[in-house]
This record gives sequence, C-alpha cells and structure tokens, in this order.
Amino acid sequence: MNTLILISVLPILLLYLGLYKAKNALLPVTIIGLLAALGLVVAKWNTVAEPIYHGMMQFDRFAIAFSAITILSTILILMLSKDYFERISSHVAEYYAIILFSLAGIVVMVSYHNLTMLFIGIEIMSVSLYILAGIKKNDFASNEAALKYFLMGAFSTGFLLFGITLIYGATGSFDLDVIRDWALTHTSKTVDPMFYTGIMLMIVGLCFKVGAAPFHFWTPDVYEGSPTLITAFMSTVVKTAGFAAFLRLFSTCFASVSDFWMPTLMAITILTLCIGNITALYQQSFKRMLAFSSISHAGYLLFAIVALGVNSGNSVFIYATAYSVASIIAFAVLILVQQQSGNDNFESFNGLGKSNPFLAFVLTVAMLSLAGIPLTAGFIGKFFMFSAAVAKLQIWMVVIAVINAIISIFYYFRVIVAMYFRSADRTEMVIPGYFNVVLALSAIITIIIGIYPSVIANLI
Amino acid sequence: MEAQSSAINYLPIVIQMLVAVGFAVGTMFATHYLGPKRKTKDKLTPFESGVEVVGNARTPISIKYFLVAILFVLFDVEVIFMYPWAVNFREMGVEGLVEMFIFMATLLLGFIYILKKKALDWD
Amino acid sequence: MTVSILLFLPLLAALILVFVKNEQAKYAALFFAVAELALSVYYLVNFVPDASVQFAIDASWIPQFGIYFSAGIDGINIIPVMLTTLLVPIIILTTFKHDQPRANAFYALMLFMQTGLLVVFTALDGFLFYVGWEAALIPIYFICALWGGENRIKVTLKFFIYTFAGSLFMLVALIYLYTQNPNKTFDIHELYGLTLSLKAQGWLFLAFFLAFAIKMPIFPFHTWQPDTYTEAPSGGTMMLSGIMLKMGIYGAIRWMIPIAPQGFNKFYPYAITLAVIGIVYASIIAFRQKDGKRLVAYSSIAHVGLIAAAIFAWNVNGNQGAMIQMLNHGINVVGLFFVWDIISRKMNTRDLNQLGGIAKNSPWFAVSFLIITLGTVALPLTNGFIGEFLLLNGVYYYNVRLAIVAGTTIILGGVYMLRMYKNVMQGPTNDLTITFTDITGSERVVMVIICALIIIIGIYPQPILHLSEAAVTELTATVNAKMSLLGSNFKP
Amino acid sequence: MESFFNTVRVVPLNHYIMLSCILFSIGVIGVLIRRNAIVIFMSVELMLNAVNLLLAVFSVYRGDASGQVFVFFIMALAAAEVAIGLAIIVMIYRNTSSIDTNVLNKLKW
Amino acid sequence: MELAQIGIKAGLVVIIFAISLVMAMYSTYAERKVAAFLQDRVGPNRAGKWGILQPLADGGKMFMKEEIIPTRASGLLFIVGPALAIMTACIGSAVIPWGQKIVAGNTIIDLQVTDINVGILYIFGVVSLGVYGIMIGGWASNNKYSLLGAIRAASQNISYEISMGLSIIALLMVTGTLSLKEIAEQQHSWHWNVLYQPLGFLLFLVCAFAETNRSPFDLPECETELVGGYHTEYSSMKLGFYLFAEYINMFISSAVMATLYFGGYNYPGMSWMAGHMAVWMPHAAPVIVPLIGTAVLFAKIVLFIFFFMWVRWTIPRFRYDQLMDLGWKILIPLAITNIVLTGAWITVHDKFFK
Repeated sequence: MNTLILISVLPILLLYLGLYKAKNALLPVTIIGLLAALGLVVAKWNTVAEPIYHGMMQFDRFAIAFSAITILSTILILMLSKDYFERISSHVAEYYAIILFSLAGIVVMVSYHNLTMLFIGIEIMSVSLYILAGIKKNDFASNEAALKYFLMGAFSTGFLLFGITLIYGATGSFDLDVIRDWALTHTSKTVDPMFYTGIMLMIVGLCFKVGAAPFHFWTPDVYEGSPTLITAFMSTVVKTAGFAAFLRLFSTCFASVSDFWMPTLMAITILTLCIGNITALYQQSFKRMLAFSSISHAGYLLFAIVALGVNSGNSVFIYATAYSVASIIAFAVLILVQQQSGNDNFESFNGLGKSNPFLAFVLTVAMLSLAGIPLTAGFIGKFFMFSAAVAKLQIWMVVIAVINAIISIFYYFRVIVAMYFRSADRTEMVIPGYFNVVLALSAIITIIIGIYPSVIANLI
Repeated sequence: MEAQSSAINYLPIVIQMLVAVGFAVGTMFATHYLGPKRKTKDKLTPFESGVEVVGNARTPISIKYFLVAILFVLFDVEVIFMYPWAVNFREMGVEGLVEMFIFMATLLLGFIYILKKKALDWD
Repeated sequence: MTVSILLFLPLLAALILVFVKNEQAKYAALFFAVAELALSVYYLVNFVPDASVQFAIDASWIPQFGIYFSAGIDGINIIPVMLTTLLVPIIILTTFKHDQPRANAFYALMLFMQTGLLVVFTALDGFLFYVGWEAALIPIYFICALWGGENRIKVTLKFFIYTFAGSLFMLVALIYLYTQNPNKTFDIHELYGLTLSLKAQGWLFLAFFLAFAIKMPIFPFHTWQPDTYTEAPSGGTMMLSGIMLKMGIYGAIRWMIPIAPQGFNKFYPYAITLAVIGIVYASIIAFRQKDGKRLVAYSSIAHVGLIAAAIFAWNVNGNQGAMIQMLNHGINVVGLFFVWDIISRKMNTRDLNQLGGIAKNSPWFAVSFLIITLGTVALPLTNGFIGEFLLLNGVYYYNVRLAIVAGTTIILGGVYMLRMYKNVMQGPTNDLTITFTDITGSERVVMVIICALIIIIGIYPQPILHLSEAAVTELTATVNAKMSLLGSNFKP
Repeated sequence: MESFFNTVRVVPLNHYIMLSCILFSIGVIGVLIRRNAIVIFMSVELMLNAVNLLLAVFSVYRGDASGQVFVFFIMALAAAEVAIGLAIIVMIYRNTSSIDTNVLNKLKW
Repeated sequence: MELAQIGIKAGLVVIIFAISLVMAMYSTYAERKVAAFLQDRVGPNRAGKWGILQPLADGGKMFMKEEIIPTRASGLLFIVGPALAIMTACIGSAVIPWGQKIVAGNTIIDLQVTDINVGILYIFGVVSLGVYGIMIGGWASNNKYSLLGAIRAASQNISYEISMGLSIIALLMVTGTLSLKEIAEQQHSWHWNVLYQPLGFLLFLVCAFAETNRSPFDLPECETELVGGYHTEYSSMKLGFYLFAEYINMFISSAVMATLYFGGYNYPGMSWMAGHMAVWMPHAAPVIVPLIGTAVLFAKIVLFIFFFMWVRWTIPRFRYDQLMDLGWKILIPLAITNIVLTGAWITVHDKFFK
C-alpha cells in the first residue's frame, strides 16, 4: 500500500519540481523514488496478504510480483528518457508525472480485490496514456494515435463497465470473493444470464485493453504513432498490467464457470496469434513490426488464461517479464537508430553489426528471446505457456502456437539479418551511458532467466 | 440518509415541466401569429452595429474559455464527491473529516498547480 | 569426475575466445579443442563398456517443472561424444589456411556449438536435450550466415526454419510426455517406462520423426541440406555434415524409438521406405552433379539414408552398424569436404569438368584423397566397409528386397565417388590445374590423421564396436520386448 | 389509472435494464457509424451513462450503496476522459481544422 | 397517491407558476422604479396609477412585436434557445417549500410541489441547465456579439457554479440533509442558517448574482462591449423569454437563499403566533398560520429581489478578467476554507460541548 501512496505522491512532487524549474532533478528523483517504491513492494513479500481498505485491494504475492516487475520496467524505460522529452517540448516534468500516474494506476490494476478498483486502475492508467500518446503536439501521427487510442479506450471502457454492472446486478457485489462464491454456488442451470453476459462484455473490454484480436485494430496505429519511448511503455508495462488484471479477475472469480467462457477465449487466442504473426510478416517498419508482434505475444499470454491453473500466475509473470525486457531492448535500440537514420525501417539497421557490435548483440539477444529460442527468457516463457496448455490437453492449440512461433522467426530474424549480413556504410553512433546500462542490464536479465529460470519461476 | 423518495415523488416535477413546456410553446405560437411580418433583407442580416457583416461568426475563440470549461468539469466532479460526505458528515466523525481533508488537500495541490501554471490568467 | 567438465570446457573456451585477438584466435581455439579431446580421452579410458550410465551428473535445474541438469556417458553416446571431441580439433585445423575475418567470433561460435552438441549427446533429461539441440543450432546458423557464400542469407534462414520447426514439434512431444509422466519429470528412463496409448505414441513418433528426419536428413525433408552445405564455409559444412547430422541419428536411437515403440511399430515400414528412397534418389542426383561439394552433400544424404534404414529396422547389428558408421561417416565426410575446400581454395572452382590431372604433381594430396574416397565407398579394410556391412545386414534382417535396394548405395556410391576422383585427379592437366601445388603444413597433418583413422578403424574396428555393444544390445532388447509385449506384429 | 400509479410507484427492474441496454446499444451504434469525433465521443458518454443508470437501479433494488459509489467514480473518470478527450480533439482541430475521423488516415486503421 | 392529490399538486404547480410569472413581470416594473428612485427620477407612471400596469403593457408589446429570425441563424436552435431558458427558469421552483402543511378539513395540502430527498441537487441541476438556453441562443443566432456573449455567460456560470457548490457543502455539513423541506424545518423560529454560515451565505450570494447574470456580473449582455450580448438578434417574445428567464431566476434564487440561509417561512416567535392563533380562531388557524409563514417567506424574497436591484444600480460592472479571478482565485479558496473551518468547528463542538 505504501508503494501505491509513494507512487502517487511522487508525480505531484515532480510537478512542483517542474514548476520551480528544477529540470535536472527530475530524472534522478523519479528513479530514486521508484527504487524506493520497489523496495517497499519487495519488503511486503513475506507478510501474509489480507484484503485491505474494506476489501478494496489485496497485496498478495501475485500483486507484489507484478508491481515489482512493472516498476522495474518503468525504471528501465525512464532511464532511456534522458534528453528524450526535452526534444519534444518543455513540459518534461509533466511527462514524468503522467507516466508515474499511469504507473500508479497499474499498481492498482495488479492488486485490486474489488471491481471498483479494477475500473479505477484501468482508467487512471488509460487516461494518462491518452495524453502520453499525443505529447508530440505538432506531429500529426501522434495526434491521430492519441485520438484513436482515446476513442477506442473509452469505447472499451464502456463495455467493461457494462460487464461489471451486469455482474453486480447478478451477484450484488463488486468484491471478488463474493463473486467467486456466487459463481461457485450457482451451477450453469441456475446461473443468471446477466452474469454470463457480464463475463462476455468484460472479456470484450479487457481484450480491447490488452489489444487482442479481433479488438486489436487500434494497437498498431497507436504504437506506431506514439513517441517511441511511450510505445515502449505501452507495449511492455501496460500490457503486463493488463494481463495481470485479466488473469487476476478470471482466476479468482470465473474459474468455476470456465467451461462457459473458455471457447470464446480460445477463439480469441488463436485469432490473436495468427493475425498478429501474419500481419507482422508484411511490415517494413521495425516499429510497426514490433506492434504487431506485441499482438501475437498477447496471444501467447492469453494461453495462461485459457489453460487456467495454479501455475498461470507464474507463466504470465515469466512470459511478461521476458517479453517486457526484450521489448525494452528493442525499443531502446530503435530510439538510437531513429536518432541516427531518421526512419525506423529494417533497412536502417543494416550494418549495425559492424558499426556497433554491442548494440547489435543485445538486439540479437532480444530478438532471439522474442522468437523463443532456448537459453533466452522468451523460450522459458513459451515453455511455461505451452506446458500449461498441454497439461490441459489443448494440444491442437499448442500446435497452432508452434506454427506461429515458426512464422515469427521470419520477421524477428529480418533485423538480425539486416544487422549482420547486410552491409551498409554507417558511422558508429555514440550511445549514452544510461542506454548502455539499460541495454546491458536487460540483456543480462534475459539470459539469466533463460539459463536459470528458477530465480523467478516459483515466485507466485 | 433519509428515506428514499420513490419515483412517485418526481411526478409533480413532470407536471411542472409539462406546464412549462406548454407555456413556452404556446407563447411561441401566439407571438408567431400575432406579430406582423414585414421582412426585409437588412433586417435578416446579423447585426454588427450597422457595419457590413465581416466573415463568419463561427470562428475559433480564445483557448482560455476552453481551458476554463475543462477545469470546471474536473473541479465540479470533485465537488460531487463531497456531497455524500457532507450530508453524512456527523456519522463519519473525525476519521471521515481527516480523509476528506486529505482529499481536499490533493484538490488544492492541483488547484495551486494550475494557478502557478497561469492557466487562469486572462491577459 | 562428472561429465559436466567435458560439457562446459568448450563454453568457457568460447567465452575466452571472444577476447582473443583475431591472429591468435585459431591457435587458442586449437589448443582448447585439443584439451577437450584429451579430456574426452580420459573419459574414454575410464569408461567401462557396459550398459550403465557413467560420469553422470544430476543437478536440479528448474525444480517446479521437475527439470534436472542430468547428463552422463553410456554405451549409446560414447561414440558420438568421441566423434565430436575428435572432429572439432581436426575441423579447426582444416581452417588454418583460411584467414577468416573476425576469426575469434568464428572459433568462439564453433566451440559454443561443440558444447551444444555434447549436451545433446550426453543429455539424459528431455528438456536439457532440447536446449542443447537448439543451442547447437544457433551458432551454426551464424557461422553459415556470416562466413558463407553469396546467397547465404536465404539458404541459411531456410535451414534454420526447417530445423527449428522440427525441433518445436519435438518440444511439444516432450512436454506431452512430461504431462503424462506421473512424477512429472523429463528424466529419460522414466519416459522409457511410460505406458502410452497407441494413438499418443503414434503422434509422439511423428513429432520426433519430423525433428530427426529434418536433421539427418531423410528423403522428403532434405531440401535444405545441399544448398546449406554448398553455401556454408567449409568449417561450417564439416560441422554440419560431420557432427550435427549425427544428432538426428542419435536422437532416433536414444529418444524416438525407445519412447514411442508402439508408434514406431506402426510407422517404421514407411520410415524405412523413405530412407531407402532417399538413398537411391540421392545417389542418382549425386551422379549428375558438376559441383564437387554438392556431390559430396548428396552422397552424405545417401549414406545417412542407409544408417537411418538400418536403425528403423531396429536390430542389434543394424544399431551397432549405425554406431560405428556415425563415426566413420563423420571422418570420411570431413575428409571429403576438406579435399574440396583445398581444391576450391587453390583452384577457385569446384566444377568437376574444369578439373583433372591434379594427381601428377601432388602425390600427398592424391594419396589421401584416394584413401578417403575408398573409405567412403566402403572398400574392405577401410572404415566404411565394416559399418556399411553391418547396416546392410540389419536391413537385410528386416526385408531382403529393401536390403538389396539399399545395397545399391555401395555400387552407386562407388561409381560416383570414383568418377569424381577420376575427373579431379586423373586425366590430362589443363592450364588451370597445372597450377595446383601439393598440400603442406596443417593440411598435410589433417590428411594424415584422417587417413590413419580410416585405415586403423578399417582394419581393427573391434574396440569401437565393443564400446557400444552392451548398451545397444540391451536397448534393442528392451524395445523389442516392449513391442512384442504390446502384441505387435514385429518381425525380428 | 391506478395501474399507472402502481407502475410509477414501483417501476419493474426489467424496464430499467431494457432502457439502459437500449441506451447502451445506441451509444455503441453511434460510435461505430458516426465519423465526427465529437459525436463518437458523445456516444461513448451515452454508453457510460447507460451504465450509470443501471448501476444506480441495481443498487437501489438491492439496497446496497456500493453501486451508487461506483457511479460516482464513473462520473469522475468520465469527467477526466472528457477533459483529455476534448483537449485531444482541440489539438487535432488546430492541426487539421477538422474533427472528421476520416481525415485520420495517415496511419491506416 | 390518489388522483385527488395529483389534482392538488397540479393546482399548486399552476399557482406557483403564475406567481413566479407575476413576480417576474412586476420585478421588471420594480427594477425601473428602483432605478428611478436611486437616480432620483420618477420612473414609469403612465400606464395605470403609478404606472402599475406597465408590465402588462410591456408584455403586450412583446407579444405584438414582429419576430425576426436572421437568415444565417440556424432556425430550430434559434427558437429552442429562449424556450429552454424560460423552461429551466420555470421548473426550478418545484422543490422550494413555500410553507408548512395546510390542514383544510381532512385534506392536508403540502405547500411544496414535491419534497424529494435531493432537492438542492435538483436546484443545481436546473440552474446549470439554464446556461444551455443562453449558449444555444447565442450560438444559433450566428452573430459575433451573440456568440461572445453566450460564451462569456457559459464560462462565467460554470466558474461560479464550483464555488456555489462548495459553499453549499459547508451548509450541508450543518444541516445534514439535502431536502429543502427538512432544511427549512430545522431553522425553526430564529435558528437561521445564516447565523451558522455567514461566510457561506456571502459566497452563495455572490455566486447567485453571477449565476443569474445580474450586475455586476452581467458581462454577457454588457451593451458597452457586446451590444445586446447573447440576445442581440432576438426580438418579440423570444427576447421576452430571455428577460423573463432572468427575472424568474432572480426570484428563484432569492427564494432559495431565503430558504437555505434565512429560515424560509420561519420567523421569530412563530410558535407563539401559532399557539395564539390556535386559541384565537381555532378553525381557521391551520390554514392561516402556514399562510403567514408563506407571507414572511415572500417578504424575504422581495427583500432579496430589492437587494439585487439595489446592487445593480450602485455597483459598476466587473472587467472580465477581474470576474474570472474573483471566481477562481478568491471564491474557491474561501469556500474551501469555509468547509475546513466548519468541519473543524463542528467536530470540536460535537466532541466537547455536548
């Protein structure tokens, strides 16, 4: 809880720092504050979790683990933001503040114990993101991304709310435990149709939020239009949080009626996988490719919810961690390449292997991880997902997933091929210290998790 | 709080609305038929103190008004939260007071922020 | 002294090599490879030739999934392990005459790959096996794609996709086995013990078969192989053909058949047929090749086809033959590719028609090339003979007609290999081949080693056969027992 | 006449549910078919208000205040969305002098 | 609730409607008289004695005038604007308690159209609806002055609504209910809320001025800058509606202020009066006593209306930035302080002096 308070107070502090022109203090203060928040979270680890604030929140291990990883990723991303926002406009403090506000929303999202909190968390996060997507005021793509993201987000919120309302009407409470007990006591015969409709609408709303097909169409545009750093934030931290919320809701409340919503979710998963992968094949822009691949990763993450079990939390956690870290590397390199070559096509990566071996190496690690090659974190994530699904004897789904994994090789390797095997005369670019730290750290995390996943595998 | 007032209590309001509507519409029609009709072109042009009409009136206006509107929306909604508290203020006691003060402090922080940002200066 | 040292020494060496300067890289690499070889010899000496697992390591790795880092050496994998540790230094030695750009990376990748291969051969845990499988794949991909020929990018990607696709299905199969395992581990012996439904076994067999058939490669899945062999740098080609394709054979013996005997029992006729078709097909193609390297590639398909056929026939002779032939084929094919490496380096062409008459002014080269060729065509008293004899014997037990068809490999092999030798070495020298200078230094060393091995094994193969005999016999027996116990219609 | 009074005195729950469902559907359809950003936005607000209505009704019929509390939160966050949304729309208008979502075709949907 | 009661309510509605219209009409008259008095003039004195019929004459004139709808105006909205203004003005009076229950025989007549438990919120809703009329009208008439006037009106109203709400909250903390009826009941005899909420009352008063666009807050129609403001283009009864709406709003807000802060129909010594009347004329008492209260309420209302006019003719108009600064930078902080003080005071009081 202190974490949440700290993360909510920090941005206000930043705003006032910005007012009093303490520009250089912003980033350090943010990082230190977040580290403190991280410490507070982890300190809670061994305390027994009770629903607090009249059952509004519950900081169980699930919540702590996900808060920790989201905060960590945010720190990594913010370290990339050195001199990034200054190039956009002068309201730097505001940007940091807004990112932190959305982080606060995310912490609520992963630790809610009441649908009210779910809604509030999602909204705090989304509203901040609407702004962040459009911070490039004069860049038309950015405006458009902001508007699309906003309209779609509000739209999906409507569905989510209607779902919550119907569930409330059926069960008479927003409390997760009450809803679970209600679902347990009502068999599919006696259950209220409102309840099922509510679940369906919530699935729609949440799928919008996590960008799962067929509600994904806003994702690529928004990811492409937004400033790259913000895209990194969206596609890592936000996605992680979205799935954490998704999983928390379904594993807590709706597990007993899974035979009802399972087929729908399966269809969505398959659709997400295929659409994400196949469209990613045809992209010429690395950024847009990442956007589509993030859709397909959403598909893999949905596996954990489809194959709901005791290990689902772990699977999502590991997969999300691996995915986030790898994506952070990818976006960090993308930012640098964009600064040098101006565009984000695959061609602009040509010859990176010669000019910046380190950069090329970490990006290779990231791509291998995203593609799920062993000895990287991505493989462990996929392994967990698949084994969960196979354990539920949904082998045909796994086979489809495997085929998609094979497809994904094509576009992930495109950048590797470009970096190493296609030569272009390019000057070595200077990498800021912050970037080096982030890249090295992320790569190390990726490989460590890939080689010895036990460090985080049995957290939840 | 006090007893819920059911839908029936709102019936008179409906009646009053009907009366009001009736009055307005009736009067409109009355004046429409009573008044003389001698329309000339000049009468029907927008009045700009007798000068020739320049451009369209539907032009974008100062962003300040828009800013005020947004701030109003935000603050007014925050005020909504205070009503239930104010009404049940005595039941909630000191705890409620403290919590609401924290709430208002946050509100004030935001308020001071926009003041410092000169969002409300008209010049 | 567990096997782990053997596994991690090359990895360590690779990490060190990254920081070695390009000039010293090859010497350092050779040093480490030889050290590894010495180490493996130590294991070999201390190896007791029975069916037991020795030098085993069994450390908990991912506990909540029952995944152990468990590896060990036994009769089944001693020969592939030795093959690996033996060939890697030879291959490194063959590359001495090249001056690779970024040599340290090249050798680092090669040693890294060695670790992967050794893990694959020694792994006794399904997960570890899979990880090693992929870990061997990544470096060879980079080796081929970074130092390969013109249109390497497309070819290598194709190669990668093929193998990766196969292995992913194998992963699914392994995960399925894990879920079926009551005490939730990937341990190979427990997987052996599982009793699975016929349907499940059928699917498992197919999943494994896809992975291994692509790796070997068996007939319809071979399309990646010739291109890759041709495009890859000679070192990479040797790694691929000499060691990597043994992963498939070994996997078939070690994992596929014992785990899914009933599925195997259902599908082996088709498998054998494919293998034999592959033999004939590859031999015929090999005939018509102008490009020597390509010819060798196809010949390797043919030989591997024979090995596969023998394995699918599944009897002691066949398996023993497979064992020893893995070793022989590795040595021979490395020799052949080295020959072609020398030729193309000196002549800048691999076209059989442009060559000829080299033998006259390069005796060393001529002799060693001849010995290697004879070894490949399995002349008696060369290593090829004993292996192919046992293999054919195995196939023969299964089905005479198939054995006869498979036997054509020797005839056809003889024909095209000797034709190749003739085209290259005999005949009149033309103005190109007149410039050919005899092999020297490191080349000569390599050639001597290879020829020596060919002849020694050819004359006295018994110790090698003895190494694997007990284990192979037991494995064959258990699987046969299972199959007959499952009331199958299996002919011995 | 009496029946009318009775109906007014206690309106059946289903009427409310139907009403808010209809409102919600109108909102959805509006979002899907209209092209003017402001109108889309208004449709979204309509959806939210349908939800509010339903929540209030449920909480009254169940005699449980939490539903109405939720309505407060929805209002507050809807207001926040209004603020952001209008800001974004104004920003777009200043760049394109149009709020028709058809001009938003730089990025393909 | 039976048909009879519905009938009674309907009657009450009509009566109150008529009263508020008459009040509006005669406050136009009063306005001019007061203006004349303050400026030492005579004022209207032709129509009837002391010009008492002047409002009727004005009304008639309004009806008879030609109605003009400019060609470039958007027709429907142009009509809807004033209609909306007058309607919102007229329905505000529904929740105001005009007096205690009248007991005539066995029928009990409640001198309030309806007593809903959210009366104050209802008032607020209606008041903030009022701005729509102005906004629509100003925008529809497609005239720069009108548009500016309308926008000014809008942003002025919303700015002052915040502080109005905040000032009310302090009052609610004292009363603990949202029902105007109960609030009125609580202020028996002389326990008027203004004694407990002086600051709150001042704030509310200022905001009421601003909400009704009365001087010194009548920037939306300040003729020196904007000709006629938002109703520049209007004529005949549409103009009349706007003017009417303003006066009715004035009447309603006076009534609200009287009810919220000045005890509504309560007056010192009302219980004494009630007791004596009961002895004096036992039959008529249940009818008379409440009516006296109502009379008192109307007296207060009239006083407030007079105050409105008095201010209008004495205090000069604000500049727009001053107006906004007052609304945002002074009233809101004051209101919040008021809430804090009230909260603290009540808590301390309940803790120690009870």
